[in-house]
Amino acid sequence: MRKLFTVIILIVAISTPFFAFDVLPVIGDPDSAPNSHVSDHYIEHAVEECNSPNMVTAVIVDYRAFDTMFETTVMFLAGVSVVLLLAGRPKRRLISPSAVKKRGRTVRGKAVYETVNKDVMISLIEPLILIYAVYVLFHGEVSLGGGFQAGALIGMTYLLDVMVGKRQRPIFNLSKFRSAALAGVGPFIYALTGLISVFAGGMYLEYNRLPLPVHQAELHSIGITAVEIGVTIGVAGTIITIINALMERISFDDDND
Amino acid sequence: MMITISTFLAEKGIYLLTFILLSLGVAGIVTCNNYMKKLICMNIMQVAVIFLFLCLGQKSKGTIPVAVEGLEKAADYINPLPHGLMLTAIVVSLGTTAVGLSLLLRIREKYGTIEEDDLLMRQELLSMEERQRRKQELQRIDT
Amino acid sequence: MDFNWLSWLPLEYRPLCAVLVSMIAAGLIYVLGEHIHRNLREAITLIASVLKIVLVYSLIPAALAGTEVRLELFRIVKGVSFALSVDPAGMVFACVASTLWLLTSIYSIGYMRGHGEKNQTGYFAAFAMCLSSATGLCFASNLLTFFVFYEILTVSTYPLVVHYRDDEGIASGRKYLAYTLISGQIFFAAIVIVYSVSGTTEFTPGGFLDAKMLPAPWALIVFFMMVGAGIVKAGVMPLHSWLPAAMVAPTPVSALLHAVAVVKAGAFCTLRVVLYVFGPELAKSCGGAKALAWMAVFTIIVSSFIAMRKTNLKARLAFSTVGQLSYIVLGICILTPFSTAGALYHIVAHAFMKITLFMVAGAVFVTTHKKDITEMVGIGRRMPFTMGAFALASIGIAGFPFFAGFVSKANIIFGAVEAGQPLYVATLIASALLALAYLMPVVLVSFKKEVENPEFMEFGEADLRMLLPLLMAAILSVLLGIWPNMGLHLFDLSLMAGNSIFQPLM
Amino acid sequence: MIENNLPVLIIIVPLCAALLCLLLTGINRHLGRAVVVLAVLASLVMSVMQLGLVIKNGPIHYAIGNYKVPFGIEFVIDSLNAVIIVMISTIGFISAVYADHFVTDRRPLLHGAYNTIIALLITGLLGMASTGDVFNLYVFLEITSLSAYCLIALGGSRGIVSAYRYMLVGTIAATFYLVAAALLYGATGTLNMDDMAKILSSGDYDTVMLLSMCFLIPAFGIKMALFPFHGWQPSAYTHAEAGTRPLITGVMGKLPAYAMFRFFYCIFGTDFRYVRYLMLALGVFSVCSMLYGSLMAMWQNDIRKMLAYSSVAQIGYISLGFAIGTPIALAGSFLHMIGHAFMKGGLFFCTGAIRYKFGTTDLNDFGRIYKKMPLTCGLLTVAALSMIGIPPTAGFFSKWYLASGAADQHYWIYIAVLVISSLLNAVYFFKLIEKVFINEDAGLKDKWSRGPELPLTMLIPIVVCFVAILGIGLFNAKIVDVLLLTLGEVGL
Repeated sequence: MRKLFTVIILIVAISTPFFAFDVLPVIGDPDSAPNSHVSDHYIEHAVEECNSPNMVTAVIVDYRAFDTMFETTVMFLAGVSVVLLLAGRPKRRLISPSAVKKRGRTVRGKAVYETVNKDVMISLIEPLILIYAVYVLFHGEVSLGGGFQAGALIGMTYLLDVMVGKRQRPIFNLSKFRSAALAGVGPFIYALTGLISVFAGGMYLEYNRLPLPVHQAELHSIGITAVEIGVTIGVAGTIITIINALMERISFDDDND
Repeated sequence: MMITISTFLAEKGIYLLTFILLSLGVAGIVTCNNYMKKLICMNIMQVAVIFLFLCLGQKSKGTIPVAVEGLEKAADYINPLPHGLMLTAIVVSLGTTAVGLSLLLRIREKYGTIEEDDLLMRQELLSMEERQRRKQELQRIDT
Repeated sequence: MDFNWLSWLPLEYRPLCAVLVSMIAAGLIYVLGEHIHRNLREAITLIASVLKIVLVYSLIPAALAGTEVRLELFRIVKGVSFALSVDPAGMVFACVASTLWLLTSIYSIGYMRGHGEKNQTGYFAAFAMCLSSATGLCFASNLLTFFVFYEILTVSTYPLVVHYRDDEGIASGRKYLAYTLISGQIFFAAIVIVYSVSGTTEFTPGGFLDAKMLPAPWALIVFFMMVGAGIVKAGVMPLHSWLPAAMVAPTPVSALLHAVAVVKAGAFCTLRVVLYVFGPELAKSCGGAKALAWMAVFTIIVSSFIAMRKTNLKARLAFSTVGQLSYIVLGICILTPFSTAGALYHIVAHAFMKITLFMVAGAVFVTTHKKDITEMVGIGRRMPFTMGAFALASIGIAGFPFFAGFVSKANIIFGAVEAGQPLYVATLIASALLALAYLMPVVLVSFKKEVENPEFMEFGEADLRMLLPLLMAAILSVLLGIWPNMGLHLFDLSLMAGNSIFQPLM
Repeated sequence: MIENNLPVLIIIVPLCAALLCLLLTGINRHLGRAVVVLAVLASLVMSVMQLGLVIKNGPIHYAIGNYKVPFGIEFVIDSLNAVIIVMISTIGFISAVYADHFVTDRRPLLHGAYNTIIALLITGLLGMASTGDVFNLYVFLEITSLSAYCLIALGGSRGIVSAYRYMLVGTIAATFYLVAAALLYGATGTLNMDDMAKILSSGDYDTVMLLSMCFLIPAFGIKMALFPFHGWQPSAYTHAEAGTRPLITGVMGKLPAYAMFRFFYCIFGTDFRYVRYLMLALGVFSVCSMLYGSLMAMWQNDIRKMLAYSSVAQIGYISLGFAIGTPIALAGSFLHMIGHAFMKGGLFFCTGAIRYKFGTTDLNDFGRIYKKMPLTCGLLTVAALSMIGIPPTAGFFSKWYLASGAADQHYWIYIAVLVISSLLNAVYFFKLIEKVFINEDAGLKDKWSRGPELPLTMLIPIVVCFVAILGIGLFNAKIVDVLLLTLGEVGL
């Protein structure tokens, strides 16, 4: 039954492109439909309309900013879901260190990550990553980069921190609850940026209408930056939340099965 | 004939690959017995769609869509829209995978297995036990 | 009768009020029933039934005068209004239903208390709901409004059928639902088709469909899809078997089913479909009327024979109902003004006579706990009034002159003669004799001199709350025979309905 | 200001509540939930205002960021989705009120997260209903699905497995949707629905429409649990978390159906070459769905499973309307969408209430439960009758429109299937009514102290559903008028 199903799927799927021969555009054709209708507008007007040389950034946080807001929300949702799903205590009890000693095996013992030099990590590499994250965040509209990457970097910093330091007490000291709340605040900043322009009499997420005393072109930059900050906080919070939720459950003794 | 095939491969061959990737993913989800493998196949499937979208945005002689002095024509940059869209799709697939993995963790904890047939058998056993217990309870109430 | 004092309520709102009054009563009884004293609860029923009678009777002058009373409340679906209107045919049924509700309520109070029944609240609520929908049926002026009330009637009768909540009750409840819901859904499909081909659902005397809208085979199919709902409820064979099964319910429920609302609703539905939707011409040309008439003839004869073989009094009466209802169907299908008037009047006549019979059966059961005819030897000596009423009603059912049954049957026979159908005439006369054959033995047995069963000596006459209604019903059935137009002009109304249908043809 | 931005505010307000819910729960245990409930109430009020505006002034086009139409994301609110948004926010509000009783773990983190996910589910549903952009629809679809996976997984150990299976199948659906979107984007170069419809009708795009149709039918079929794609649904609906089950079962299946309508009737239009095949395929699926769902429901002993299978059948009614395609039949489907949301939601509210009070969902335990819970059983009866299609409840009228649409197009077989399916419905719903009112008392023990029937917050949803079922039934002509404002132009 299943094999038959697979064969059918494969046949259908492989034959689809032959049927779609006329339908799909030639690869790399500059005049094909997806490359001409809407995208030309984005390429030609992104700089003047959004004040952002990076067109992808212009698309995701300005033209289609609404999508990205919900994308961040999806991140948040995933974090909350993981927390909610992994809330219960693990059933299996951890093997106690004394038992380990007795059996003479390194079941839990000193993991590789605990051998890393803490001082180098904490005082040198982590600040470096954080600085880089901030750079990526604020440079997103000009060149490659953006909120997601920055958030991911901050999350990675936390991961390093957790791995290097003692598991129970990381330096950031963000509990599951706090990080999850933080992950919610990020998209909220994003939503709020949109709401401010509504209160100022514009449409939702209309950066032109932000009530700030700066030049029109600057407003888009400010709007994009505000939104990117929201994304960063959201992503970082989510990653930290997931790490926290997982750390509670991981027992590092999975090698026995 | 050869020319048609080579033209086809040159112009649209990439779509064939993405569709094969897609169908491998779907087939894997349907046929694999192991839930983890199913999850991996799910990711393969999503990646296939991402490729498909990115193929649509490709332009020969186009550069990355970051505005540079001197290049102002639309033909000079590749299409930024699919990239923007796929960023969203990637994040969504990431979220789905996160939820899937945590579900898997719970399944593993509860049933001790992530093989589908094994799991279904255990579920059956559980519900049979439940029914048995219920019957006994009812009998106790009757007597 | 003078209803001037009611003039503050506009004429067109009265049908709606008549429907609502018992619906509100049903709601009140269901919600408050368990929390208030039972006398208070029964008072709600009685007050509602009196109000309903007043409202319905007050519409008679308008119906007689032929003034149009019509209320369009809102659109029930796009293109069709929820419309209530008063016409002679509906008026006849409404008068019967509302009058008998009062009698049955008084009787059921006596019966239910005398018998110590459980779940009386649900019983009275469902009863009121049934009557509400039956009144709605009478006044509904288009098919869809009609169908709404028809289905409410189906559903609200269900709790009455399963009243005892034992296995037998559940089984007969299921049977009842199976028959009525299936036929109802088919009715629904037919309504959709009719609406689709004709664009209207408004009842018109003489019908609104013609052969152009429904070509030959379709006309017959749709005819039977629609009439099916009516004849299932009216218990025309071979679709009758839910009716005897529903006998497990308490006797007042049987009385309601058989005499007041449900089977009459079926007969009324047949009337509406044949004469107000299809019209005499299409019904005749598509062959549906003839087929239906022969089904009715078959039912009349066979049910009488079955009735003779039943020894359980209620079962015998049930089969008698099956037969008598087919008179109405036959009268409708003869398709002449007189037979139609006769059929309509038979709704009245049969209602009063059959309710008497059932009330007697119930009264006997409550007083003596006897169900079987063979056990009733000599009971008439102890309960002379009760069994006297039974005798009167039996003679009426058989169609003796000066009884209500005579008026209606004579009209149907006139119609059959007029239509040149001697076989129908023969059937009607034969069935009258058969009716005597299965009902008179009960009377004779009960008045036998020697009392076989010594325990009868302890019983007296039935409880007054049961005796009064049944005597009234018996007396009314005699009076209506002598004076068909008594008070309510029911016979005139029936004639008017018959004439209005056949007017366009003449 | 509010009036001009209604379409987006309806979505943003519950979103903000969801995002802040965890933070507020940290401040005060009840604050988070209160904010979520108030936000959903606010969007209910706004959606009613929006419906009024749409009826008065015609469709609202709301361009987010004030970009010209094909470049930015646009919300299009016409009379169809205005009505559906009102439906979603009503059910969302009552289930947000209701759900709190089923939270077992009241640690602030979990309690807050639970409310967050409910609010996000409502947000996603509202977004799916209002968006006019193909890709935006995907994002909302995923938000809805992700929160649904989570809520289903909260329903105990079986819930986890069903959530996992749903997740796999649901992701296939989402991916197929994306493939279809890619095909359409590749052919038209735009993502805006109106723009896409304009381009598709301007030239010869029949092949691409056929191809994307092949992907869209399974995609939406899976998400709405139409017959051959329904595999995930019964266990997922059965084991979903009790408090939000009404929302999941009542509303979640409807939105993919709505999206399907958007694609097939608003984007593809009715004059493309393969529309007959599309309608035939949909018709076959829906007929199978109606019969199979009802037949399976008859054999179930667990009320939740019975209702889940009955959902398969009822979704068939909705897609049957799409398969018929006249404005009247489409209005019937939409009426059924709205009505069924309240019926199924109401039935699950009752089931949840019974489980809350007595801890059972086995039909055999329901004997004469009406004495203990008269109001709940009143709704149970009305909703069951509505499912069967007894007038004057909502279910009858949607069936009427479907059937009269079918009669206009001479699809007699569809009328026959409608009749058969409602009779099969009658079998199992009268079984339920029989259990509730007639069968022997099973001697259930009340888990809570003897008091009123239910807490007030659980009675509100029950009363609202009761009123809604009868109200939609009695005033269906008004609703259909509103629906026909839009449907009159897109149907056959």
